[in-house]
Amino acid sequence: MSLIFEKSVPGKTAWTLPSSDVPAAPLDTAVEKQLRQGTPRMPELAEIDIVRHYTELSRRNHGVDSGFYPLGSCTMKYNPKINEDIAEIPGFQWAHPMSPDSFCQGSLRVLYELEQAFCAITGMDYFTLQPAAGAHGELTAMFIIKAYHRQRGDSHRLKVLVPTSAHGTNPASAAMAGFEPIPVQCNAQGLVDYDQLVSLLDDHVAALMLTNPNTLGLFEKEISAIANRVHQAGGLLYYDGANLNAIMGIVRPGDMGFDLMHLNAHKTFATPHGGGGPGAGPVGVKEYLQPFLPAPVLGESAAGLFWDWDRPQAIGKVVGFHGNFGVLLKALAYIKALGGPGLQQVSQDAILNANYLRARLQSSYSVPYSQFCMHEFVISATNLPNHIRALDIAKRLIDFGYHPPTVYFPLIVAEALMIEPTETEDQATLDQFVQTLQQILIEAEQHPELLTSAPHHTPVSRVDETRAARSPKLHW
Amino acid sequence: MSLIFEKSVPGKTAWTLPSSDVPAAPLDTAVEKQLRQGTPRMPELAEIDIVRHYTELSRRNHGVDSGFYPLGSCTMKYNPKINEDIAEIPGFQWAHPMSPDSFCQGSLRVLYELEQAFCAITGMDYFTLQPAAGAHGELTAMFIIKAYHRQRGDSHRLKVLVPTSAHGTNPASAAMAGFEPIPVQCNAQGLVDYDQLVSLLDDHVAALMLTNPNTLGLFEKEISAIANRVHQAGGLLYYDGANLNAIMGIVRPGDMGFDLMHLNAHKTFATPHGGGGPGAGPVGVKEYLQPFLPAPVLGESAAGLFWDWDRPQAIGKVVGFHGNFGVLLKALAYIKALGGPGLQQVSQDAILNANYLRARLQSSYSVPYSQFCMHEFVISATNLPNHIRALDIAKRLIDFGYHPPTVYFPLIVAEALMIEPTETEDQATLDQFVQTLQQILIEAEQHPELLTSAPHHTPVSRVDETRAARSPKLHW
Amino acid sequence: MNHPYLPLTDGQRRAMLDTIGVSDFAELLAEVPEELRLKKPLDLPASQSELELSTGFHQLAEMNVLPELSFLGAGAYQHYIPAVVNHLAKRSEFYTAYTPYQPELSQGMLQAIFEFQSYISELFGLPVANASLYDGPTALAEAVLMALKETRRNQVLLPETLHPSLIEVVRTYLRDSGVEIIILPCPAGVQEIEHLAKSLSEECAAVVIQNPNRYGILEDLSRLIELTRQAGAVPISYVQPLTLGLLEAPGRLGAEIVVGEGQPLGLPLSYGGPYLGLMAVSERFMRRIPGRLVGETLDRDGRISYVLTLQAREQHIRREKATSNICSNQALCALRAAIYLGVLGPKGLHQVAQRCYDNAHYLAAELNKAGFPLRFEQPFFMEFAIHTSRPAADLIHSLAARGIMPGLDLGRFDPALDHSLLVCATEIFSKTQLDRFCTEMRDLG
Amino acid sequence: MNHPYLPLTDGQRRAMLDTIGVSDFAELLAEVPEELRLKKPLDLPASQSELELSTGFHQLAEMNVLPELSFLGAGAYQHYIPAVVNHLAKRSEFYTAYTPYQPELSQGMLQAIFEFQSYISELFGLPVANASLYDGPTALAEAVLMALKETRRNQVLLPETLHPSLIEVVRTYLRDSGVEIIILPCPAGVQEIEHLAKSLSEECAAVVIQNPNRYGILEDLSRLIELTRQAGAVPISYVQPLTLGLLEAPGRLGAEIVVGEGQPLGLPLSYGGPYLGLMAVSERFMRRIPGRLVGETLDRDGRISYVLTLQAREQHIRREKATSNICSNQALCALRAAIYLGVLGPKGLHQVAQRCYDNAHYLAAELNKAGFPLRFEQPFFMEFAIHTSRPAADLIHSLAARGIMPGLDLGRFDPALDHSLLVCATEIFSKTQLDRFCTEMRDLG
Repeated sequence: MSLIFEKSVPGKTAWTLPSSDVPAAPLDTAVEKQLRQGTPRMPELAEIDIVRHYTELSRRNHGVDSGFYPLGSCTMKYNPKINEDIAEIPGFQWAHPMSPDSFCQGSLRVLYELEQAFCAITGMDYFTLQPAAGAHGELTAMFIIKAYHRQRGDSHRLKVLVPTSAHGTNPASAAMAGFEPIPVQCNAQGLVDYDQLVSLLDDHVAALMLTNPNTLGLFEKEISAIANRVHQAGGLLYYDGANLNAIMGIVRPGDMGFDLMHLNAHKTFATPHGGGGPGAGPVGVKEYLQPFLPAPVLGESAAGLFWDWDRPQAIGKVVGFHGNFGVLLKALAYIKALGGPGLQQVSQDAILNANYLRARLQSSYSVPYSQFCMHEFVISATNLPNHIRALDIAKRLIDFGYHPPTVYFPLIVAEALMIEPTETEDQATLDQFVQTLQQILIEAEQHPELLTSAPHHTPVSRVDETRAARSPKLHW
Repeated sequence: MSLIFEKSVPGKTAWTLPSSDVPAAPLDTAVEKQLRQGTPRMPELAEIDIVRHYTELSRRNHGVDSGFYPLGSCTMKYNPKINEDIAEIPGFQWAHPMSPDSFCQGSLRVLYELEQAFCAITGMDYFTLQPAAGAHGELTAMFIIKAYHRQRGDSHRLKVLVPTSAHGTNPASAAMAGFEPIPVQCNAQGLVDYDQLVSLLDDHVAALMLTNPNTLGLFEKEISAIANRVHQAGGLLYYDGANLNAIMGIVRPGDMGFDLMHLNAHKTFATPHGGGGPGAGPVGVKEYLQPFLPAPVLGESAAGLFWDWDRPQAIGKVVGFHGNFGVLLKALAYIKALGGPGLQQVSQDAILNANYLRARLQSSYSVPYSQFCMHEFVISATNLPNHIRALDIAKRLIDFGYHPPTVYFPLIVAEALMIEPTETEDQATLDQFVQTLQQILIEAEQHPELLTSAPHHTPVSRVDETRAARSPKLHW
Repeated sequence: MNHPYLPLTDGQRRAMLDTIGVSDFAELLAEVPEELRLKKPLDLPASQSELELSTGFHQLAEMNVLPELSFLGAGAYQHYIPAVVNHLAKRSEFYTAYTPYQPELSQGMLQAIFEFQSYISELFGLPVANASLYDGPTALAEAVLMALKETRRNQVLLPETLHPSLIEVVRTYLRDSGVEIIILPCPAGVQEIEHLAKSLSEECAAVVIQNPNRYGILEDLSRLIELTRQAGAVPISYVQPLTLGLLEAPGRLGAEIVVGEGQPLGLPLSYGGPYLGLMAVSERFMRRIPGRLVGETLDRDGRISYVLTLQAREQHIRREKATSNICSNQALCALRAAIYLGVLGPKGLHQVAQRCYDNAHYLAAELNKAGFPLRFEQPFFMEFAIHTSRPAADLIHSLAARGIMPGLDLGRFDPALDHSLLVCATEIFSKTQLDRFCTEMRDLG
Repeated sequence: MNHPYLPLTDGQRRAMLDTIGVSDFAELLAEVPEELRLKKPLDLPASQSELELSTGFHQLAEMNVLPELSFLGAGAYQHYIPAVVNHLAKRSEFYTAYTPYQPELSQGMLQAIFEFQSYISELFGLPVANASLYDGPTALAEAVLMALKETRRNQVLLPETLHPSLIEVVRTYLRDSGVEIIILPCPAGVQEIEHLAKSLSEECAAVVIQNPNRYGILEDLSRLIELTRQAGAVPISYVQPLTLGLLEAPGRLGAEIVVGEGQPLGLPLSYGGPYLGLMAVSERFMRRIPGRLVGETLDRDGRISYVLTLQAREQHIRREKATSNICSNQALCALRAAIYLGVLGPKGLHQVAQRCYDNAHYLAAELNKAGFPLRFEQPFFMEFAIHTSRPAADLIHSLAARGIMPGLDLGRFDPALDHSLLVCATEIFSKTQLDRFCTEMRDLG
């Protein structure tokens, strides 16, 4: 469909402003000098044009409300509608981030309650809610780790161990904070190679980054031993909370020996991710790391909650204001809706759904690891007939109304399809999905072109990604 | 797609209620006696199931936001989004209709301002906002006419003249109020046959119902003469406001000699009709009919606005409370957004769009009347090749993303397609529509099966209406 | 003129006039007699920007007094509306559509209405429910008209325990029709069986029973229906649909037409509208029922699909011979009701009804302790009348100053009841809130 | 356990465990060491119903004080948001989607972001805009990192006229990196040309100019950029995007990286987030830019389509060698900004900027008459600092009691400015409102 710019007709307008009785100010010479030359190339449209344009765009997009979205590692669960309404309460929506604290006691209370809830869920002692996304939380954590070692006179600790199965953000965050990421291999069971890990531990190691369950959906059962060895070596244990949805009410990072962690509000706590964001990546730490949290932190006095800026060891601010408040608010509403037993059931159902899918698929597809999975699992689309690849299966799934699973991640499994059903799907949905995947296997045998030419019912057919990158056209 | 009932899984829930510390009341014997036996057959679903069900249903529906909707006589114009937000302001949304007037001054002010605005636009002296829809307004008006003649001792006036081109609601409303509708033919110009009309006037005539422009989109230019003759004969002149969108700021029913009228808020004043309703059908009258308006009417005193119930000649209430307030509120917002010149431009653009489409189509399609039209016009799909009918054209238009025009109305034109573009479409949309209609004509010649088998891209193909009526299945 | 709602530009207008072949717009008005044309601009305030609209209407809304706690019911009820109702009903494919005349393009709305009909049919216990009418009272008026036509009788019995606006609207619809409306006095707050028995004759076309009635009291519905049927009249039942979470479907008790006000099913109070007229009827009224009906059928490929059906009843086909003049209904409100009922499910429906019942009975008992005895010693559901020592109108103003709307001054309908207050307690109240109300009443009463 | 968010029923759970072949759920946790398992329930309040949630959060929201008139800006601005922005961005196909990894299923969001990039590219005057970053300050930090890598220099110059949080976030990102951050003092409220000239050396990788700056003052942007370029450093410009309705695109003045806070483009204040980091860069930074990029391409049938592109920069491909670790961005906020800019169009953008300018200048003149002179005698845009005879903090509390938030106490950043107030006037104010503010200031000041 046409770009909005192509729909422009000079003279149309969708904008109104009250007529003003404020006198027009003569432009200052400074402004005169900087005055924009020419009119910016923006569309001129009436309100109906804009409404139809975006309505049509929306109909060319798939969300959780449109159907099953088992995108592994992204935890595409249902986004409760009440949370959207709560975030639109004017008292929240129009609170200014620079208002004096006494004006914002409601917003501060939301943040305070959320910190408490996150501590309870994770076993951490303190949280900062500033980081705007998961990767941002990782980066914040890396800054904290750096500050911690510096304060101990351990500034030479510049190595961060990262399993090869880790999300790409882990090594990237470590590097961005000035660390050297060191890969740790996985063993045949899909878990961290303990021996290699131990062999890498020395007094240059700042931390180990780990997600547990890992990106294969497998629980790192040696976690206590790992934690001990890392701590003995003077390193810190960092928990990538991307997979927190698997463990609420079951185990806590704080109890597994992790020193700090981030979590993803938009994954585990059901806040909409809106086509790529916003998210929120709060960082939790144990007591001894609390001095390094970004300033300000929330304090409580007789006069109420306040921002405490007197934080000499803080790593500094990581965002302009207080983090993605609107996202955090929804996370708190979600937690309150479920309560403790509800969150535990969330994780249990996520695990049950994943194991059910895994059990039903393992007769048809190759499941590389034999143990029960947690909230997600990986199948490997190798040795399929007619050179069918994971991507073909993914694209063919689209024809049946599904968003495909994550493909080609984690990198350690060939032709990986990473499936995370989440707890917000029921058995009937999973059964239909299994049936579809089985049918696709038959098609792969009998009508492979159905797969290689898929998808068939989408507004566009398979797009040429190479062409896009070869001669980038990035704007109208 | 499945019915929501078919998706039910016992044990699911989408509903929560706070736990209560109010003691459970023992059921009274009277209640015991009336207790429901068995559980009602309603679905048990989780929130996500409901959300996906209605999201999918919505995607199987076409609205103005989805594309051009030139449904003649229904005035499918753009529904401004701000009006939806205004109607959701809690102060409006939670005002109770039985609250004392002093609690509802805001709502009363809205109604008062709207009455004033309607008077200004129509040239009537007073309005009631009670009627819930256009046909309901017609019925209310018929009751008023009846009360008027009764009060004058003219109870024998039981005939109501209705042109054959009129909306079906006109004769139905007259009949429902106990009148005998008498058809008046149209002449070759598509206008009321003046001579026949005059010949029907006698002292049994209660009123003439007329819409002007009429349902052919043609202006009844003899209206002054008609009004004189009807009045001379002791009858009243009733204006069906369905076509008010054609005349705002141009002519006024009150100035054309009409004694009373209704208007359709959801047509002329852009309030959403929501798949068939709600609407609002306010009725305006000249001074001498004011005593008969439904009670209560709005009064103003030093203490503010109030409902005046002391209306001995009133026809009585026509709805439970005060009419479709939420709809009326949006109508007022629309009027305020446009102001007087804006509303005039609305009608001018509606007329311009209709005449433009008419001019561009008349080389391809039969246009039965030669004069310029007002806001809509009728083409006649007669003499098309391969026995193609108006319905086929309508169904084929669906394939191109259009909602078809009204078909087979008015009844006086064979194979009628009644096209009302409204003012909220621009030239480009109209040009594309013309091009499509021209292409369809070529298809009718060359590939008639494309038309007779249309639509092709909808969730269902042409449905069997006869089957539905033969053995009605009206519920799950 | 440029305006956000008017996409035509002056350039387009010019070009279009050229295409039409006229030199200016006025030429298009050739058929409109010059002397009729408006000579001055419409007398309306100037066009407002969206910002002004928003500000202005917020100011108007603030002129309404919204109490913190309201116990006002009397035909319009504040129930909790789950968030999904609005999110889904506000999908623009629904709310910017018209009546689903073209089924292939309207399966969404048609199926939603078919499902709505199924809910109403089930709740009311009758096989044919329509796609909605304007509101409860107009639905009742249509029901009465149907009964009159079907029985060819000429008299209607209306107990005094009907909500006043029900009686008023029926009166309006029947004025001058020659139909006799008999109002049955009910001094005890219910329709007495014996009195109905005495009043029934072979002239009676219909008896209307509102249950719970205007005072929230439960009528002896089964027996009233039975008597009515015995007399060959049509028993019409009028309901608050949420009470049917506990109470038997009137159709299963023998009512032949059941109507009601659907506002409690997910619609805001909105100062009285848009609401939702509910109607279900027995087989014999299927071809008389007013309003739209959605039926199931098949498409050319044999797929189940939905379509407006039995249109031969309707005005656009039958004109003056139609069963009713109704055209617009309240489809969007029906959609909301369907979503609401889907959220409730059978258990939720029962729970809401039970909670209303419990809350109302707790409140009545506490108010009694506080010195406000029941006005009628009759079984009630979620509304009840209490006796007040001060005039109810005074009490309302005193409590309003403390943020509470205590209910309806029954003196508005019946001067003899000017020391009576009709109090409603829905599921939205906690015990704390009910207790607060009682405390304030004790203080001020 | 049944819960609206959990569609599995106990029956399904049982059947699924059977299919898996375990007798109870605990068996699935075989790999989770027993000693690590949580022995007690999570220490959280009980589950709340939707009604309780709604009530509870409304109560929390009421604990915030919302002034009737607020002149607080300082990095977050209250502009009017047209109704369509929310209506469209709230379409669930948009907000319940993830990053558009599967282009065939995501053309809606991809095209919307491509259009967003086009707007930003045009407004900023640079060829490559990304799909958004977290917020303005983090976008600036990323910009600085890019400049450091590209120039392989090791020093950054930051004028004191940058908003404090910009300086703070850049400091956080560069701490311990070995990069030297030099803060340039600006006692006159602007970066003086001569002082920058003196400070620039061959070590400098980037100079950041916020325009209008932290005091709302216009810097001499062209000359500062020119000087920076002459020194071989990267000129980075930081903008409030709505000012670009009047002001020249910084890219056209020579800035090589332009970043800014996109909140003014249709996002509510929301206590500081989610906001919208904007970034556009010159060609040479195209393969260094952090974040997602949407590019145009063709599908197999030759249709124009959109896809995430140049992903080789990104962490999920390049891991530790990525240009940034960014993964999530603020796509939904970018969508809102695109809709907002579409509503404005070129004329609306100019109008908003002009109205902000006019309102601010009228207000400054009136406040001056009322005894509050400008703190800096410099040209400003829509924000300005005034001198107050009482401490600004006191003044704020006095005015707040009358429903007005007069601005930011500049003493919060700089104790020397504790008698200064930073006042912002956007397009939302009428003359009456501005006059009311001046009157109240005169009364209390």
